[in-house]
Amino acid sequence: MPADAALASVEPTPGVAKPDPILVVDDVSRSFGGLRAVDVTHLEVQRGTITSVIGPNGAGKTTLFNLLTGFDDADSGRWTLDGTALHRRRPHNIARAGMVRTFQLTKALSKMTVIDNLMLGATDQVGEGMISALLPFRWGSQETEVRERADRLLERFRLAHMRDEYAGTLSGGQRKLLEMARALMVEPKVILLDEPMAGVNPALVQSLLGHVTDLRDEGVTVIFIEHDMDVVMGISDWVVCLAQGAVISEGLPQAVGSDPKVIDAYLGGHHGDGGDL
Amino acid sequence: MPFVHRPTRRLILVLLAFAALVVCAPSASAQDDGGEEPAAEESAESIGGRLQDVDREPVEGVTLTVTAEDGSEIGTATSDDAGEWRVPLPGPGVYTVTIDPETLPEGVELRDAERTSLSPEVRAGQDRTVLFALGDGTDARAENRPSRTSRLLNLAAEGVKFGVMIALAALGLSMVFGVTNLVNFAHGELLAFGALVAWWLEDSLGIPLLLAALVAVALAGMMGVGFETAVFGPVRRRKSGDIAAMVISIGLALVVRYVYLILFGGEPRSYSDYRLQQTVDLGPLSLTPKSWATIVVGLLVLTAFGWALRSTRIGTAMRAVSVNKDLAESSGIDVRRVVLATWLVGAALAGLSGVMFGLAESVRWDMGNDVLLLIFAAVVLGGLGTAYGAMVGGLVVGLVTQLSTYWFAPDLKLMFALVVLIVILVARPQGILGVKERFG
Amino acid sequence: ACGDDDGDDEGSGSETTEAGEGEGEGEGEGEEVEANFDTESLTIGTLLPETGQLAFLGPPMVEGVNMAIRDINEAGGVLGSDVTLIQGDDGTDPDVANTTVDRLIGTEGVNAIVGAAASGITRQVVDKITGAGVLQCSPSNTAADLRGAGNDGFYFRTAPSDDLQGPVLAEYVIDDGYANIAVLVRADEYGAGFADFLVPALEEGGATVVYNEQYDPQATNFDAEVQAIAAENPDAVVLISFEEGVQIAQAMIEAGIGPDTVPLYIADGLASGDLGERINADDPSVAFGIKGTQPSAAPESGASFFPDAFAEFAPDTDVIYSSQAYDCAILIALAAEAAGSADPAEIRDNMEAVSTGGTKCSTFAECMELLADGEDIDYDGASGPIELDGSDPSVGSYDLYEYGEDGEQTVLRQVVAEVE
Amino acid sequence: MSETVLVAEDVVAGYLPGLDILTGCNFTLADGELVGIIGPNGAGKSTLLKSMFGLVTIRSGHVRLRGEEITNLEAHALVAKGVGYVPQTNNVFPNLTIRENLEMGIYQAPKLFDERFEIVTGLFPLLGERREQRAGFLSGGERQMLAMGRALMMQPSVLLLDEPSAGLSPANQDEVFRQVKLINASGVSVVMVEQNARRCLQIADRAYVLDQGRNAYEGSGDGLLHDPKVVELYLGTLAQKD
Amino acid sequence: MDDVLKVLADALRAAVGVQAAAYALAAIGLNVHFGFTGLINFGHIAFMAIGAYTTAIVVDSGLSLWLAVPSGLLAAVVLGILLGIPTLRLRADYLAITTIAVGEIIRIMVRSSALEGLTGGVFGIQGFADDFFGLNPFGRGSYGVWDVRFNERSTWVIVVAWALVALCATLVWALMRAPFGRVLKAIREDEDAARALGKNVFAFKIRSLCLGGAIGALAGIVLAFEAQAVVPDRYLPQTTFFIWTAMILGGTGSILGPIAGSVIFWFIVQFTEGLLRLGVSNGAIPEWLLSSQQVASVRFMLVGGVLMALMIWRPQGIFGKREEVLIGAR
Ligand SMILES: Nc1ncnc2c1ncn2[C@@H]1O[C@H](COP(=O)(O)OP(=O)(O)OP(=O)(O)O)[C@@H](O)[C@H]1O
Ligand SMILES: Nc1ncnc2c1ncn2[C@@H]1O[C@H](COP(=O)(O)OP(=O)(O)OP(=O)(O)O)[C@@H](O)[C@H]1O
Ligand SMILES: [Mg+2]
Ligand SMILES: [Mg+2]
Repeated sequence: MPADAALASVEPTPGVAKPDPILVVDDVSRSFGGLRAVDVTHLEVQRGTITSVIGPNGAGKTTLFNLLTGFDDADSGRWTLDGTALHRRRPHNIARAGMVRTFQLTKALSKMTVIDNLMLGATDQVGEGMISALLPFRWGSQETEVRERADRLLERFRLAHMRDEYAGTLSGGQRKLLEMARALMVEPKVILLDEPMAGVNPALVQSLLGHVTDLRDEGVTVIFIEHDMDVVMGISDWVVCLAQGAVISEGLPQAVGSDPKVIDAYLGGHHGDGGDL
Repeated sequence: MPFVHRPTRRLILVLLAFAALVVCAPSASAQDDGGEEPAAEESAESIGGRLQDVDREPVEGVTLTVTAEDGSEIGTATSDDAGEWRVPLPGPGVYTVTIDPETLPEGVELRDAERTSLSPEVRAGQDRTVLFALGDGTDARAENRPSRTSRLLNLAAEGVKFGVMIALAALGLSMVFGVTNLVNFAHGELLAFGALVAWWLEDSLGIPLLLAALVAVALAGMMGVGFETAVFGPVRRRKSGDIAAMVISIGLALVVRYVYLILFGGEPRSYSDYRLQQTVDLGPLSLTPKSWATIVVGLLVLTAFGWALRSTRIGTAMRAVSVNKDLAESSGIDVRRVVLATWLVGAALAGLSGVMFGLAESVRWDMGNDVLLLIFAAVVLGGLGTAYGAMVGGLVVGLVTQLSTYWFAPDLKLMFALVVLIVILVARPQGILGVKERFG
Repeated sequence: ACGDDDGDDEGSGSETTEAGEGEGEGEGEGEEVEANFDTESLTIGTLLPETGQLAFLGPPMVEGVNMAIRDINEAGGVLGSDVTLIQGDDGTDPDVANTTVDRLIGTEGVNAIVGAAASGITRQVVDKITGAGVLQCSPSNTAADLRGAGNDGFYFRTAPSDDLQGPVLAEYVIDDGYANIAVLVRADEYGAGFADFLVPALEEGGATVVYNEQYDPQATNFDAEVQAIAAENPDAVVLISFEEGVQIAQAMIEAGIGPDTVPLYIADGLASGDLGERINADDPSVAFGIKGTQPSAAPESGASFFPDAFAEFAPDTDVIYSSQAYDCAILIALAAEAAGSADPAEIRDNMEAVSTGGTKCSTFAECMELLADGEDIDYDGASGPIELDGSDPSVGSYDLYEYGEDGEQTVLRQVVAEVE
Repeated sequence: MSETVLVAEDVVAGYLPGLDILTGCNFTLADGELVGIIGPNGAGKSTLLKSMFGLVTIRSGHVRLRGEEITNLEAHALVAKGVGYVPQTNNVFPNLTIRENLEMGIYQAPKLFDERFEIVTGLFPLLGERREQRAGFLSGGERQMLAMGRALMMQPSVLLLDEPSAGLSPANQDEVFRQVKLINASGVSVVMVEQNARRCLQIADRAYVLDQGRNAYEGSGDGLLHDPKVVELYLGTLAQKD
Repeated sequence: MDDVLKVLADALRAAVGVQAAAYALAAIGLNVHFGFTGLINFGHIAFMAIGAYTTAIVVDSGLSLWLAVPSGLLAAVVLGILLGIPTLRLRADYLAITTIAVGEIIRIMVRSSALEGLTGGVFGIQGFADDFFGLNPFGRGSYGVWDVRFNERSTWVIVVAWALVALCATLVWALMRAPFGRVLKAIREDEDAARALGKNVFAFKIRSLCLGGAIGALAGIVLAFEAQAVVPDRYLPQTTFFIWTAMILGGTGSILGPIAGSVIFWFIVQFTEGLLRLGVSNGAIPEWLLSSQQVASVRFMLVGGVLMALMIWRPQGIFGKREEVLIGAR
């Protein structure tokens, strides 16, 4: 995968400035009791790239996502999306500002059909207003459009055969797919994926990755947490490694993968696929 | 409002004599009819009264003047040796009676110095009585009035008692909810069951209350087990859902409650043991022995169960079952047995609470339904699924209900408990002892 | 404030009649269409609390009506045939009461309904019943502002309203010479309505009301109220309650302000003649010092046979409002007989006539004989002389009683209060 | 690999009435064997484990444990017979502390708790450090460790694992696979459902490929790993570079 | 046989009567809360109370009916907002208890002597519906089919009530099939997911609370008009439970469910009583087994029993989907 040329020249040091950052995070911290779960001094995410976030279990990756998307309140810190300050904003505002996330523990809307799950994601739906909901002619055509878009996504995520089933009947992996497809319905500028590939069948992972790179090529900035180093190495333009809440290393995939700090904290002795047990 | 008050017999005098006899028996002396103005015979209406000092001794020789509405004087009277006076009236209407404070004997004063005249309406044929309250210049009412602090303390003690009873039931409810996810609207009926059975055992079999209570608590526990085996267990196995189970509990509550009504009737009853006890003072607190016992036993039971739920293996298993039955099964926990044990204990606690309510209040067929909301409030206040939470919640509910009456009208006391519930939940959405779950 | 209500209601009551003017002409044909009830024979329905909060009030009233029906039918019935009784539950719940009314009026075709027990329930159904042209007679609605309730004068009651009893009780207290009075009433129509007349009467008579509170009828615990009363050191306490009064009295005794130290005055809602036993079954003498008023159970003029007969008819049943219920049924039957028709409108027109002016009679059989002779009768009933004036008895006859040292209740005298 | 421990024959099972998820699955596990199950998402892998473990009702077919019929036996009874199970999701008690979670892991033999606790916290030091913390606060990976720890507590003779490595960091994944291998080496028969199919096949003696509720392929771990059809359909080519 | 038919007619009358219509309305409102948005509202009676009281107060102060009813609805909306702001952050089961509490607080407040000037305290307000009955187009007579007949007064209320039911059901149907309804359902399933997708969950919940509350208020107003009275103690929590029962009997989250549920509920209430009374009066049920005074109690037992049986046999209700229940139950 070709790394974004703009990043090639960026120095691989934690907190380094990017040529065209879309997301800029400053001094974000969050503690639980005595545990400092997140403590990020400075982090920039380059527009239109795939940035992977890796780090040992409990490093604070999910918590960082929670903070950035407003689902948890930071003890301190600021962050901006395209120059718009997003700290202290409610989650739905952040989503509307163009930053959408998925959940590590999936949140399928069980008693809604798969297609409805997806259609929900579309933003600026006229028919969501209470008055205009009563006037079908105002939202009818938009609804058709949304449905078509949803169907295309279902097709891509191999969920088309489950289109009219209750989302509650999906298997664990299928829920991951649903979760990601639904977030894409929002048509976000930045999408935060929390371990979207965990538990997904490897054959499918490949096609999903294709989808993720397509997204990037369409101009969406993708940030995702992933533990599968094959995936990380395969598609990331940039990798950030978190440990104990702080960024310990960032850089091009190869550079981070061979950073001794990362190997020590995260990869352990069996780096890569050498499962020779 | 217009009405006429016509004593059909001269019984009033007998009554007055009787009243005097009742209130100050030693000073009772045969009264004769002399007290009544002869004019009363002829004229249909009269106005009169009897003057008494603080010791309810007659006050003699006080002058009273009766004037009509237009200010014209109708007549005057002086109280006789029985303290009585009466003035015949020309007809019905509003008259003003004025007492002459000057004529009051030494050491006797009007309790309310301002209130020297009264203007009652006298209707056709009525012998109206009015009352001038006399005192000795001291505020008699203030004398042995309890101090603010002692009242507050006593209210607090009553609050603790009430709270303990609520908490016992709440703990049971919370346990059953925790383990089965059932919002059990029939929990109040378990409470009533304890009270009613204890009453029945005591009343018709003559079993002493303490023993009856033990049996009743045990039977209430069995009833809980019955609920589970006959109703909620099968429902859960059919995977009917929590909401359906809740509605079923509403139905069950109806059935059981009306069985009580048929079997026990609608009137409230009380236990005959420990009825009408004298209060026992402990420092500034004065409570009846049964109240003390309720508080002590209740707190002991609560702490014991709170501890057991936190620290014993079965307690942990109950909490485990409460969040994830499948995983509990997978851990080797016999979920059915845990559920049964929970019902047994939860219902027994409700039964105990019921007996205590019966002791402190009364035994009624619908008593459980009456306190159910407070029990729910306590459970939620403390934080669902926390054993000590139910206890704290119960105490808060109890204290607030009782203490609020110190400042506010008593008919609003339940409201205050509920207002506090909302206020606390707004500040702490997970309840007082509840834990906020992590997100994501 | 209650006085105001009074006025308003009378206002709207008359409006109703105005609004119903259009029906005026139609009334004749209306009777043809309203064929639900039979005008040839009398069917009486009950709408009494067999379930719900006031379930304990139900049995005495139901039995009262039962006994009346027995007496009526033993004496040959009305209009030549037996009176039919259809029972119904008011559930102390407006929705239950409403469906019961639908059933009674719609299917059973009753000509008259005895009930409801609580004033609040009556308010919820009186329009429906009277609007359908069916007669309603409540044995126990004491709310003063129900006077003339409903449409077209179809509503009656045999219980005298609180504006009569309140002042009677107040004067009882004042006659006894108690100056500082604590008043605790049930916060519902009964208690609050009573207090609205009791408290002004107490003050007018020279007493000071040192404590005047209402308790929530849903509350089960009265410790706080009792403590507050004790803190006021009153000379006497007035307690207007239903059954829960027993528990309040117990709480007072335990708090050291039992009736033997601070006289306790009660009213009809708690009166039962065996209060001592209910407070303490082992020692009824605890009731010593309790005094109070109640509508006369054995009025001097009237059906003095009733208490004994009722005790025999329905042993182990409370007596509260039983005589009023009895009278409701008897009055309806007599009015139907006098009218010569079971048409509720005609019964309505004769209710006053059979209860006032004319030859006095106090049993159904006796009255029937007089009617047969074409005489104008004046039924003096089991609950008093019942001189109906509009919807209400114009006089209330009250027993003033007290409990002696042996815990026995003695009636000291009767007081008749009249509506002007 | 002599005696068969666990056998499932033509198992038909499902959640909703009228809709079978497993449409006739067969499965055998021999004594001391490590068997992998792989397959696409929604194939019914978890359902198969659950039905063998008595958590999903079997509509037809049989499950036998050492020859004994255990079809639709309640799970806790199976635990008593030495079967252990780690679910794929919801595999810790969030309202219990870590220590209590582990305590529940060995519910039927409380006496052994202290001893096993030492062993498990030795493997996952984090669990020991934060023993009094509520499991609900743990991160996804931390929970997975705890779930694995719970399974190790009971030291069963047959262990059913549903995606034990999901969400773990590479280092921890290695640890899990190493542990599974060790457990298996100590004589425990293990069934492992994995999406990390390569790693799974590498350590498995035998493996099943499940698709749409029935067996699609079956063979030795190595065999399947190199079967081009299996690779294309189920393993993907992403990680094949090495 | 005739007797049984009479009982049947009775039950049918109850099933189409004002109570049934009002419960249907209330249940439709509750269904918006619970069935579609997942808000466990146990204080629905508060909306009925506030609607009825406001309407009564406005009419009683001499203003027009056409002003009064909208103000009743407006009051419900205001209550929805006031109730929502502090409580909508709560967990579902906490919300349940808080809403009962709010219902009780409202009831205790309107009956308190402090507010007697406004609400009539324990006495309530009477005789305010003359204008409403003045609009009655039905001439004197009885209307209906077979033995299920009503007089013109009841007919008028019933017609109005069922028209409102139809109107509200249509309104809810139109809203729920639109994207608006989709968001509500999403909130019911998982509000965080909705939030993450940019939906202002709080605003939607408030809207749901207000909409359902206003429909509930309409039910309260209908009942108040019917009775020509508002009395505080008719607004006890018990009624909310019966409305829940009706809703769940019919099936939550469906449009027709609440209506069918309330019809069935009232049918059962009346039919059981009718049969029992019939049995007792014609001797089919011997006196020693059941006295006539116990009939009402036994009726409630039967209602409870039938409720349980229905819920056990068909937990999803008449119009609900069994799958949805099963998915929820895992
Ligand atoms: N609400 C909370 N209370 C206490 N501790 C918490 C809470 N939320 C998170 N933590 C702790 O903060 C740390 C960071 O958690 P986080 O979920 O962000 O990790 P992560 O990097 O996403 O790990 P994983 O890769 O395992 O998902 C963990 O140690 C976790 O136990
Ligand atoms: N609780 C449930 N209720 C209804 N249907 C379910 C339930 N759980 C699973 N299913 C259905 O069963 C099918 C198989 O699910 P299962 O969880 O067994 O798949 P899996 O092979 O484990 O997939 P994954 O690898 O994604 O975990 C799914 O497609 C789903 O439709
Ligand atoms: Mg995480
Ligand atoms: Mg699975």
